[in-house]
Amino acid sequence: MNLDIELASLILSAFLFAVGTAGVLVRRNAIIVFMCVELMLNAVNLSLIVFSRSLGLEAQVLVFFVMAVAAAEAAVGLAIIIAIFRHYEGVDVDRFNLLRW
Amino acid sequence: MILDFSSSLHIVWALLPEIVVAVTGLVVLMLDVFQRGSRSAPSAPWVGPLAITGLVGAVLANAWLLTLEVPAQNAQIAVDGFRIAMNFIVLGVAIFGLLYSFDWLNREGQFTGEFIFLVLMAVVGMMLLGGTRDLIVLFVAIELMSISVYVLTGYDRRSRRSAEAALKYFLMGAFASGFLLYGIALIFGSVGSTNLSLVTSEIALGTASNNPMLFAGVALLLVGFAFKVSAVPFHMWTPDAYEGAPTPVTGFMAAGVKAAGFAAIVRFITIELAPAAEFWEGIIWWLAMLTMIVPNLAALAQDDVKRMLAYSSIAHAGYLLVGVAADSPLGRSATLFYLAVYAAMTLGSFAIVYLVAGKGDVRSKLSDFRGLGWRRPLLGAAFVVFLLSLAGFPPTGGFIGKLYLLSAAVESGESVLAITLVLTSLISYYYYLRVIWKMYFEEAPESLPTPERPGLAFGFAASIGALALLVAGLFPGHGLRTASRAGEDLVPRAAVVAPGAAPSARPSGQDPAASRASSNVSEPER
Amino acid sequence: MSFFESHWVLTVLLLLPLAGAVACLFAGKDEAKHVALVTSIAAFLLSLPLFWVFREGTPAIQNYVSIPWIGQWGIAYTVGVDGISLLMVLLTTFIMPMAILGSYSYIKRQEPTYYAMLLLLMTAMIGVFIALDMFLFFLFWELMLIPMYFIIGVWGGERRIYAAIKFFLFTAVGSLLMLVAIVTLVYLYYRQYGVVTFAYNDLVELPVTRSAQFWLFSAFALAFAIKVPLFPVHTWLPDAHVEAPTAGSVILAGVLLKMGTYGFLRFAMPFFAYAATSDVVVYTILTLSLIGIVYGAWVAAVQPDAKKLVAYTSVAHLGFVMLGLFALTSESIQGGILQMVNHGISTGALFLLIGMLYERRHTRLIEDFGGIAKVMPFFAFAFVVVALSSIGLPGTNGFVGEFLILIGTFRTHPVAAVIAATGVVFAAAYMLPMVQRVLYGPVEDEENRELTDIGLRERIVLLPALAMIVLIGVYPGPFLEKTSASVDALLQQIEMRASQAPLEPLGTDVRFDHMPILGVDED
Amino acid sequence: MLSLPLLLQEAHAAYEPILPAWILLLPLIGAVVNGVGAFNWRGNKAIPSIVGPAAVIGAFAIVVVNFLAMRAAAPHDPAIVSLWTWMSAGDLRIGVDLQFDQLSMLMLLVVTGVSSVIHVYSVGYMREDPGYSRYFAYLNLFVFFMLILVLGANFAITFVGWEGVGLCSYLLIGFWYENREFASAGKKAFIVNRIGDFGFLVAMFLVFVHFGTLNYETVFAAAPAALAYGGAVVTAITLFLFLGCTGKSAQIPLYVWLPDAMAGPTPVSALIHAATMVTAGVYLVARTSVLFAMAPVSQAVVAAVGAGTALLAATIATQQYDIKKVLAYSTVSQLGYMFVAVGIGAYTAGIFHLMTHAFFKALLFLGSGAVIHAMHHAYHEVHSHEDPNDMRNQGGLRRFMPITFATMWIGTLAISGIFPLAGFFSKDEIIWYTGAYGYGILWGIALVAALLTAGYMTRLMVMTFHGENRTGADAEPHLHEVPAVMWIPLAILAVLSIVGGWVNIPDALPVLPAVHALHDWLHPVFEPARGILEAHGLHDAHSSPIGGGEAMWAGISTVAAAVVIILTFRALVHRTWKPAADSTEPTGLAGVLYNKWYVDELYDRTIVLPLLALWRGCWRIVDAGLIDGSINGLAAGTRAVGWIGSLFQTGRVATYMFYFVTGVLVILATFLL
Repeated sequence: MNLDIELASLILSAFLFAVGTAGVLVRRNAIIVFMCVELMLNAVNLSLIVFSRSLGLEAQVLVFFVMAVAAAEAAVGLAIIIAIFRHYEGVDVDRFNLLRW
Repeated sequence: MILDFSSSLHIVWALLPEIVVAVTGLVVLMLDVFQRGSRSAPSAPWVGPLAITGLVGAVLANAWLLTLEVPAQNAQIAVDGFRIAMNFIVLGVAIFGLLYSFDWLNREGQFTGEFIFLVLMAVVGMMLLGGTRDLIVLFVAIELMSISVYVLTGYDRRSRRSAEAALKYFLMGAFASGFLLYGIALIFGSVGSTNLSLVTSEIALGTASNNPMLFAGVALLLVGFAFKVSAVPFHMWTPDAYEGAPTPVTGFMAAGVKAAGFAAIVRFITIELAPAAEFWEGIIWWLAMLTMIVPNLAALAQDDVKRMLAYSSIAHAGYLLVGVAADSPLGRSATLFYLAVYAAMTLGSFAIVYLVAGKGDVRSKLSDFRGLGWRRPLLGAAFVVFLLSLAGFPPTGGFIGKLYLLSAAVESGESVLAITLVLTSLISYYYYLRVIWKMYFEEAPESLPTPERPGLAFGFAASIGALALLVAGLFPGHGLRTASRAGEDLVPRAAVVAPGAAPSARPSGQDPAASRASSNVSEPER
Repeated sequence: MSFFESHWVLTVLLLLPLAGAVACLFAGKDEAKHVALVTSIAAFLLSLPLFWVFREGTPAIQNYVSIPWIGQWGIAYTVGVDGISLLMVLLTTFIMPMAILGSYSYIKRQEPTYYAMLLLLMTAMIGVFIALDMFLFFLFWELMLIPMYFIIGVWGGERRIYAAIKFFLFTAVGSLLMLVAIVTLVYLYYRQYGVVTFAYNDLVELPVTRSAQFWLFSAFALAFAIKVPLFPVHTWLPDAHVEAPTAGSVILAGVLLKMGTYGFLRFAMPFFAYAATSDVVVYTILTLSLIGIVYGAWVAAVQPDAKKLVAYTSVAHLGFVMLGLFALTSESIQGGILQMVNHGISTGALFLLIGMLYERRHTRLIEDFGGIAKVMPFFAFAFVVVALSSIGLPGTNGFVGEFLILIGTFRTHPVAAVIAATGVVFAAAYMLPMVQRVLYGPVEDEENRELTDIGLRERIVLLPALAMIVLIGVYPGPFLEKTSASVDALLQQIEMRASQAPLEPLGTDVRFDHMPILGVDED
Repeated sequence: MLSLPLLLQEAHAAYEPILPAWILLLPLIGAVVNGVGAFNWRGNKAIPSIVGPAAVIGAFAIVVVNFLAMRAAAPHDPAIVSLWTWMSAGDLRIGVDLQFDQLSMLMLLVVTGVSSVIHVYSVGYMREDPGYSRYFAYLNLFVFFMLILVLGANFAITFVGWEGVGLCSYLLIGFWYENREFASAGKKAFIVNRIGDFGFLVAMFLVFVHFGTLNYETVFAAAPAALAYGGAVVTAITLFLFLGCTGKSAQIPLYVWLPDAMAGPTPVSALIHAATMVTAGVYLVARTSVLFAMAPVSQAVVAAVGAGTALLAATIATQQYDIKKVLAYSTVSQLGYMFVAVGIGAYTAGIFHLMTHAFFKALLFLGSGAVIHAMHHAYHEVHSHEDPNDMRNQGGLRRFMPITFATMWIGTLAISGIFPLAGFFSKDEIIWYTGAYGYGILWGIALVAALLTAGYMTRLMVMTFHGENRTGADAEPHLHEVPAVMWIPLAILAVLSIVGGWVNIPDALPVLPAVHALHDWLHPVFEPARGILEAHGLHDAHSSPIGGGEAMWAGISTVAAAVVIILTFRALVHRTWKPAADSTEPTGLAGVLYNKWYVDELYDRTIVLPLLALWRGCWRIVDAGLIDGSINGLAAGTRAVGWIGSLFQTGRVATYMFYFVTGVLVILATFLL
């Protein structure tokens, strides 16, 4: 029983991505939703690193970019969440339905 | 001048327009940081003109790109007619978007340099999106654009709607980015390179057709783009974000983000991933169908003009997807042309909406447009032009654009798409005409205030926009020629040559007679 | 060569109303109508010499001009007239001054815009009739909708918005599908010859395969049928007619409806001759026309609203025209064309008359009147003459057209002609009761007692129409001579093309034999 | 312009119509002048009084000159005057062509002659009417169209006149348009006539399709060769033509408009609804005699319908109280005779009766007009609203109006066929030929109807002129004779009613000289038709169906008529009628006849009302319901779908993401599964 480590890692990555997606779908707290998104990004990072083992360093470069972008996204995202917290006194995404239909 | 990408400096030259915009943005930001301004006035009165100047500079730089010769297109950035045309469109969107937004910023007392900075950064992202050939750059560009636009959406901090829109857009956008990124990773995993032009042979060899990982990658990449251009069913954020965002931002988003998104789809999906056509053909076809039908129906139910226009802009993504689905030079040219026209009309429409809506963007209901045509005749006339163009009615650019898309669909044998295009346009007539009837057929009650007179920049932008649409409707020859050339002039995959091989000529550098007047339709048997 | 034989007269004719429209916008509230009237009369005077300058006996297109426009797509500004379009152009320029003068006291707000819209409409209508490039044609075809939409929507009656939008959407359904068909036709031409062109003269020579002809013909036919309007897509018409202001109704009935029949004659039939002459199409259209004739008359007969009644009579009259066109005989087609002119004049005049009543009483219900002949004798006279023209009394124009249509139809489809001839009876059954209830009987309503007979301006509006009713009725020769060569050539053309329509796409460079009908007269 | 003697001289060479266009133009000019006058000098009665009659008398004068010229030349072929090309399209060429032959000349004489008399009469009759000028405009216009009808050299031109006279009839019936019923009567006349015109139209189409032309000369010349004798085509053509005739000439089933048409002024009834227009159908059959001769079925239909109408109308006439209604049904009945004549092929007899009928029926109508004029005047003086037309209100008028009384008796005797008045010769000829050509049943009907005619006419005379006056004590002193301008026309017509029959006296009658003037005159016109008939077995039987020769039956019928007159007179002269206001509606058979066999009601219930219901249904159910309903429904449905669709846009991010993920999964599934 010699599971290919790359395949296993890819499956893990996919699993993590799925977990992140599921988290986004089921959680209502905006911050947790956002953290789930971060989880998805990092799941992809895992894949990229696996790929880079055989396919080259480009993927690792991309991973760095992803991390940087994620940081930027976090900064902006948290700012937005703060802004909305001021209006709604809460971060339950289900409550934000002023805009609909 | 001949570009040779073995020299890093030449890469700077190739990126000159983007660099000009980015530098302008940074200068504006710095000015804003070091200037002390009151909260209700622009931090520096001349940041606006400065930004416009920078953008005009970028336009010039972009035009300069046309003069370059590129023997070997092996950089991560393409220097071809398509990119240059996209740059023009995006820069135009930026210039007009800014001109339109000054009135709003002044009215709302929120004229700060960061607004302009964010717009310029988004523009840089958009431009890169239309030009890059590398998945890494693609990801960075798309995030640069998106993050700037998230912030712009929530720019009006006093507004609950703005905040809500920003949060929704941000969460959805980040979520979509995850899928996009996963797609990139899977493609990379399948073909071993992020620079798709270098992996030609891999797919062409035929290993693709039963490669689920590649398929999943392409599909997820497409989903990421579809989200950006708000194609159904990935469009759900659009009406909310568009409605909640400050109205000038909405126009900018609707025009710019969509243009950039389509540029990416055209380049990455239909060109770079052309050998994987079997994967995406069907998807794009269905996206086009759904994106034409669903929002047009939903728009019928809207009584808020801004939200109605939001649905309408989704519908236009559907029309544009027809051009993509045609998957031909004609289709790409049509998409380009329509994007330009669409940008002009959608920017103008949203701008007029905010003018009518008044301070705080409160009056954007249909009933608030009653009697507008008689109270503000010029504004009304301009709006009529924009709406008719959106509806695709002659003699406006919108009509020519739709005709262009239609001929692309017919040429590719996509008659179902063609007929859906016209039938959904028909549905759209109703809600566009409804605005016109409110404006002209119904009297304004006394209680309804007359919209204030627009400022000089607004007036200039609106008149140029409306006139341009009419000119594009009546004398589209030049525009069509340009679009046709640009649509055919995408760096082809086959043009990638090994270093040291004989330079191949760029299509656009060829004898102009090659694109003679009658050759707008490509070879019939593709 | 005089100006009127030259290439430019049509272009000037096209631009003149446009310039007038702009002038109206800048004119004062009270001057706009005068500007519009002068413009329209000038256009009429400009177009009138064409009637005499026109060379009869040749189907060639005259006053032809073609200037490259959108080279990319092979689109050119191509205009010209043959006998058929000449009459339509003249009808337009004839009706417009009447419509404008008839609006003088009817329209009391936003006059400059109103008159600008009327003139814009005029340009579009003339454009439709003279365009010989499918793009140009479509441009004018659609352009005409916008001013009409405004005219109905802004200056119309109570349900004007419903009517305006209904008018717009109905027409748009057809035109959009026609657009697809045009594009397909252009593409087929390109596939055949490798050249992109929207030129009518080119496209008409394309041998379209038989199966494709049916699809394309259907798309064109739908667009035109809605405009005509054929049963059952006629229901926009009563609403639009009733709600439009007088001038709007006059133009709708007088000119706009003719675009449908003209479209069949000019485009749908020669382009897709095989489909147009196939049994299934001919019988379908003949059946619908017959239904239109009979049904239109029936429904008209029970209308309480005078304007609506007249609107339904249009359905019947245009049914006659369609019957004539698709009977495919020289007599019936010429009769159809003449009937287009006749209907424009008579029904236009009827709407003007009803408008005059409406201006005075603000009601159009037939039951609100009665005994009007007593208080408005000249009005009654005009009303009776026009009504008689509408029911096709010999000696009026209506008879000549209907007679030619019926007699021509009888040659190819006798049963259809006999059924259509019952329309003659029904015409009396709807028109005379209205005449009686409006004009005759005692004056019972006190308000009606106060009515003043129509004045000088209104008489001037009506007199040209009355004169034409009698003139065409007794001496239609000059009008028929205009169309005879064009119609004969068209028929030959259709017959030949129908027989030559290929089953399979042909190899490149196979064209229909060239026929002089579409040849351009360069002299 | 050529002088008259010169024209007459030339006429010997060949007949050329003299001033043909002026025959038409004069009445037209009169109509235009009077029409302008109706608007512009409404109060002026002098101009219409002169222009109106003068226009027609002028036309009459030209006609007389032409008649003389034609008689001198005795041409065999018609003279055609082409004015201009009317319609020309494809193979169709229709000229505005006038045909001058013996038949049209005779008709011209009758039309312009009787019209002249009636125009003069109208000057007196209409003098008080505010629409005086308008009246003459219509009347002139009528003459114009009637002349076109008569002169048309092809079917289309005849049709112009055909519909034109219908128009004038419409206008004149509804002349007093402020009375709603009168206006309705005009409308009814027009619509019913249109049904007939439909037949005429279809007949024209058939003719054109089979002959390629509508010109009489060409068609008649080609017909025997082009069409099969008794074939479907010629039968169809003639039957459709006859449908037109039943409308215009008030035959079953379209006769119902004529009695109502009495709403018009009485001179109009005399001119249009007795003497000229209603005979147009007879004229048309005579004109197209070649075609009818080729279609035995149609001939039988024409004759049978004629006979049926003659009898039906005569029965109704016996129970009417309105003096004009009696005359109207009498006219219908007499027209039936004419159709019997032309139906059996006795064309000359038909035209002969047409002519004599024009004289005596015009006389009777004008006489009744005089009565009504006097009655109206009397009632007007005392502000009574009694009906002056109702014979129950009249009676004993002979004392007040002796001239009218005398002339009307002449007319009554003439129409009853009393020797030697005009009606005797013409009616006798018809009855005789009916029997002689072997139409036994029709012959019997014709005889019975003739006796009924004598009966109801006597009843009319008795009720109007004999017995006690029932006008009312206060109105009675105001009754007096009409002015000269009205009684002189009566006198003229009375003379014509006496002598009018002497143009054609059969050989068979003893004592009298045989006169064939009319027969010879019309011979060239009817020769082809007679030829066809004789070739197909028409023969003169020289005895009636039940035996007896012409002279004997002529004697029998005139004696029988005289007996009926005497008996009726004696039976009725002492009877007392209550004035109309006090009378009750007749019951029993009299009631059925009084209500005209309830035909109007029958038409109403079985045709008019169901049609109206159908039309309303078309509008409400099909148009507003089905078509508009489905279209509006489609629009509403689309909007509803849009509204429902927009509900998916819940505003909740989680929902959006759910759709997003669903989309992704669907896409992946399409390939991976």
